[in-house]
Amino acid sequence: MIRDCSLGELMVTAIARTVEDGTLAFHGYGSPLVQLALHVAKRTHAPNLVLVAGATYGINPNPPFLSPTSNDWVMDRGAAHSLDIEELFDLAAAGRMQRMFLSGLQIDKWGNCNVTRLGTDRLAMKLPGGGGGCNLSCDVDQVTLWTTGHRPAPDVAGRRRFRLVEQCDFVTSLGHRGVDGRDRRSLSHRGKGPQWIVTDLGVFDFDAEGHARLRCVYPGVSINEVRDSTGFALRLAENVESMPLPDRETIALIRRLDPLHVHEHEVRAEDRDRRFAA
Amino acid sequence: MIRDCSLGELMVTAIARTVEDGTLAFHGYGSPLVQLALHVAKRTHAPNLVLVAGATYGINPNPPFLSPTSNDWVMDRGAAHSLDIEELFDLAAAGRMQRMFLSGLQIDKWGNCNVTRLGTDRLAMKLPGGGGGCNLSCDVDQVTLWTTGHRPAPDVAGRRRFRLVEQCDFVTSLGHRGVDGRDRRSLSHRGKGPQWIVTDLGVFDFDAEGHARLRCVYPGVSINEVRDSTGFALRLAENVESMPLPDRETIALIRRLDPLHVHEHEVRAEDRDRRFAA
Amino acid sequence: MSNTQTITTNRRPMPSAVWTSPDKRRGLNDLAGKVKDGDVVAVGGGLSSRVPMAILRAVLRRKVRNLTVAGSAHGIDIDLLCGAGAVSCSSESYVGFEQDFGIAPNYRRACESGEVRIDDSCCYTVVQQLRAAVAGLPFMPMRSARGTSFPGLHPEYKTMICPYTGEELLLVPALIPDIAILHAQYGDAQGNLRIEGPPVLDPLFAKASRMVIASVEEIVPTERLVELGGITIPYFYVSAVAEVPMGAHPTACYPFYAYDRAHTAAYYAAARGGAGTFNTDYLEPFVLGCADHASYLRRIGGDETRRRLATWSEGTEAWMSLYREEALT
Amino acid sequence: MSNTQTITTNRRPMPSAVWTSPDKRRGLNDLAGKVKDGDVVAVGGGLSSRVPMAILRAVLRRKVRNLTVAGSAHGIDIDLLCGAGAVSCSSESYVGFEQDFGIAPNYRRACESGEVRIDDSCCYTVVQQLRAAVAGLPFMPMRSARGTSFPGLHPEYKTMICPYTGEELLLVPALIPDIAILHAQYGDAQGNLRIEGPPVLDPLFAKASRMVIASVEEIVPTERLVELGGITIPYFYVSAVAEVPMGAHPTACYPFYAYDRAHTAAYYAAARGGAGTFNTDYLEPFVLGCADHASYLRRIGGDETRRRLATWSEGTEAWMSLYREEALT
Repeated sequence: MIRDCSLGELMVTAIARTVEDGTLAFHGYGSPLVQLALHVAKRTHAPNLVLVAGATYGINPNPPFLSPTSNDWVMDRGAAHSLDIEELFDLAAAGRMQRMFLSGLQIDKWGNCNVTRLGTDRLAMKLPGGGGGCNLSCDVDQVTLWTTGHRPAPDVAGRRRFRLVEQCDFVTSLGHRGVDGRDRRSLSHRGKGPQWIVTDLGVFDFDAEGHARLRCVYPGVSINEVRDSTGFALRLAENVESMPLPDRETIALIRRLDPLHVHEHEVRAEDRDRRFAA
Repeated sequence: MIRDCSLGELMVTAIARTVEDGTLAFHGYGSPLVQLALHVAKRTHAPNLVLVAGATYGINPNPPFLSPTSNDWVMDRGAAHSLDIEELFDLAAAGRMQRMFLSGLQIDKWGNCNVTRLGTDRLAMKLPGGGGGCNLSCDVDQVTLWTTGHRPAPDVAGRRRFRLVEQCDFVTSLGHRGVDGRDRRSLSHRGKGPQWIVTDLGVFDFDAEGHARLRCVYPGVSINEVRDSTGFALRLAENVESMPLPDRETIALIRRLDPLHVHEHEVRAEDRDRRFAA
Repeated sequence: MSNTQTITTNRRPMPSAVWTSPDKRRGLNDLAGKVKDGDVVAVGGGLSSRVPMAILRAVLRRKVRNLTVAGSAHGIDIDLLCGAGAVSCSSESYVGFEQDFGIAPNYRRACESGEVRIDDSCCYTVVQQLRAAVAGLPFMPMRSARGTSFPGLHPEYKTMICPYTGEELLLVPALIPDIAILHAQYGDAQGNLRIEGPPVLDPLFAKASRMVIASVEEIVPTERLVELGGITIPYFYVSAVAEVPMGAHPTACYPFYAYDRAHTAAYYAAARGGAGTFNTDYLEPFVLGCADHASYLRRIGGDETRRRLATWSEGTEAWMSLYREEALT
Repeated sequence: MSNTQTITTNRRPMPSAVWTSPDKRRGLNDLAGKVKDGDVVAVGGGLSSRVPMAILRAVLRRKVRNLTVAGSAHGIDIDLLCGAGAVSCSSESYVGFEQDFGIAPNYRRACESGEVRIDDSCCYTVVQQLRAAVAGLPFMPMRSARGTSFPGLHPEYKTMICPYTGEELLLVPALIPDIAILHAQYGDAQGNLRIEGPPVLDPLFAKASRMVIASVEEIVPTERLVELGGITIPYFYVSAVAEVPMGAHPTACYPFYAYDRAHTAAYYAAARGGAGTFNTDYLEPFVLGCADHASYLRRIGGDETRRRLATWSEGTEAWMSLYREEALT
């Protein structure tokens, strides 16, 4: 009997809700929360979703379990067809990919993400790089951002390094205003830019200026806690709601889809015990 | 016992001799003489030829017989692999296709060909069009031109319309000087332009200026007959030789490859009885 | 955040982004109804193989007009459309019957009378233009064609000096057909298509066009497509599919049937006889006068013709005998 | 015209136009010998699958230096090359171990020390640059990347105003790797390659590079490649091929073996321990200290490891058990 859900399960549900039926959506690699979210969406409210798997580019696969890495034959089992990498990116460039999901070690108030490097003048830390995120952030119609590191943990020096920052050190993927402050509309990109940020504390949307704006919080999370965890001046939606929790069927579905708990790798150790009543 | 060969067989052999081993060559469609020439080359002096079939884009096929049209499964039997149309043309554009074969209802002294339209100001006759010949004439390293209509037959009005002309009415494929007289080198195309013209009377090469020059004649053909059949002022190589005839094995091979005599469709009715001692 | 399952937002409409309906099976006439007067049409297959002739005949029965046809190597398809007066512009690279029969008579007449605007193209130019469409770009650069007469025919081509090499390059604009008309051997209800043999431009047409309609010899379960060797064009590009056996006749659709050379010879004789002869000897009896595809199949000899054209698979001798000169008489 | 069989003429040399030798089988060291100091290298496969690890180990044993690596999504391959000091510039889109282990330790160290120049790219940018090479063009246009920090990192990118739409477009130059290093499941003596599962960038790498070398799990007759479902990369792109079973280990090469997560965990622990630990715990025992691939296979547990990694095909439970946390200890 399912009585509660974990933070990961709550985030999977929140991400899944950003996926619309009858569209084509793509999850990248190294992102089991998003992989699960697409499978949840496809099996609940979006049966006609064209689900393209990251790394394998399988179309509508039915993986028997989630594997710990993305380019594994586990992940395209049941797909009748797979795209080539160039076809996948062409679809986005031609305006046929409706949603993609991006994250960053820094996410700024305009929804820019940085997964390339920390430090501006001097390199403080080399990050893995963005894969195709740069291109897709410009081309894909709608983008959902997500991070499990909104609440900054103190680093070894006791310093809290914000995940949601005023300005990214490097813009790997484009939000609503680019590296020189240019509005993305003036760049004539196809995509409309980030629409949501799903974090470990709540969900943001973006206001007319393209600035992130808190839209809802998870049960037990206060707006002050969000403000205290955010590196830019917090903007609030008119009505900051409480995030509706997933139903038991959805929670059961997630557990069935990820028997190895691969998605827990994405959740910080101290958050793995957070529970929300279902 | 093979005692002689036909004009078609002689031309197939002449075209085959322009094909070098260890290269990639492509025959288009509607050109059984060239199809046969490539198969002859591959089975005699050029075993390492990469033979790409026109229309099917099969690699090194072994057709059981020549079919009357080019995009027929007959033509790619035995090919372990076929290219996509875009890959075929990319190979040429990247400088990896060493030889292609082109023809025209007009071929001018610079090796330009016209298969698009007769008439300059006014349309006198719409021809089928050049397929990919325009692109390939620019990109492919070496081009062999051929025609079975060098000796002009009088038309219904009794007028002789030259096949080898001073200037094409429309340049479908590029020779050594283009439509405005520009040298092809100044256009920075990859290909070096036409190298040979194989006709029903003999074989031309091109001089340093890029002008066609008679290099050899078939047995029984005089230089005067060639001059009389040519619409531009005939230039001659230092030594106009007589075309060496195919050996009996080659003739037998051609007959084996084309049991339906499809290549005879390319030869004018009045030339089908021409015979050369083997 | 609302309680509804899906977060909605102010989306601009994306009519043809992807086609996700789980059942796209339609009748041949429904498919033909998607082709509108004035459309830029990409006809699949090539020369004498896998050409969507049944759809084209259904389109002609609907008296569609002023089509622009764009593609690479064509024959009876474009000649028939021209002969029925449906075409006002041809941007094909080739329209003819190869050395087998020669120049396309209806196409030639329509061009020479001025009814059809001559807008000839070349295969790689078309490939590059379709690639621009597929990648959402306004144009593609290209090396070839400069120096020939094609740029003079196409004021929409532009040139640029390459900022890397200083060379002149040709720019050709994106070609986005209004509709791609395809015929495949196999498809499923969702619209996945499997093409056997040369796909020619069909995959590029499918990706570049605003809409794709396809007839197939057989609609099979998706799993069967996988068993047969895989999907060539995935369903989300395809808006409607119809099961039309012999849908490519008289062109070939292996492994089902070979090229009907005898029928094509009869077509050619009618077309070469002039507009009147073509109308009475071919267009009426085989196209306009056939109520539907079933009538056409009866007219061409029904199961007997079907069996005859399937004999290619019995061996080289049987295959050759379909193409012997004697078979034409 | 001369009497010789072939008409010869003044041809300019085209060293790598096509590779037509009928037998390209070579040893692993011969393949590795094709990689030269300073080469721009395209490494095939992606993340934890079908990465040509055996060739890379053989390259490292030859002490090759100053490589530029260019491509899309990488992990242990680039991290190992960096850890062995073979890389001076990285133009990859991603180098990491996903959520499974995280940041690539050797790559990070080499970048942060300045040993490796950070020249990061993005997947579609790389695709467009390779496409330019494949089509013999100096550049390709692209919409995306403007507004991000990438153009600032790449002075070789240029912009242009589209003559059709007035929009600004980004131009990215052709990427022509000196050598593509691939691992496929199957190949034949002539160099035809068959890749099963996601081909990733391998076909584009093969067409864009000056030279292609490939290891395969099995060299089979050409007909067998056709039976298995067809050729992915035709022989004329490939200069040399070696049969190297387990040649992608510790990445996966299905259907032969799954990803060796336990070996990768040990690798990761050694790499995270710093340059010294990595050298003693991994580089010496598994790469530089192995005389050849056979020694490496013995070092990783020989047939037992091979059998273990092949158990994925026995069913979901067996497959899952390879990836359980318990399997790491």
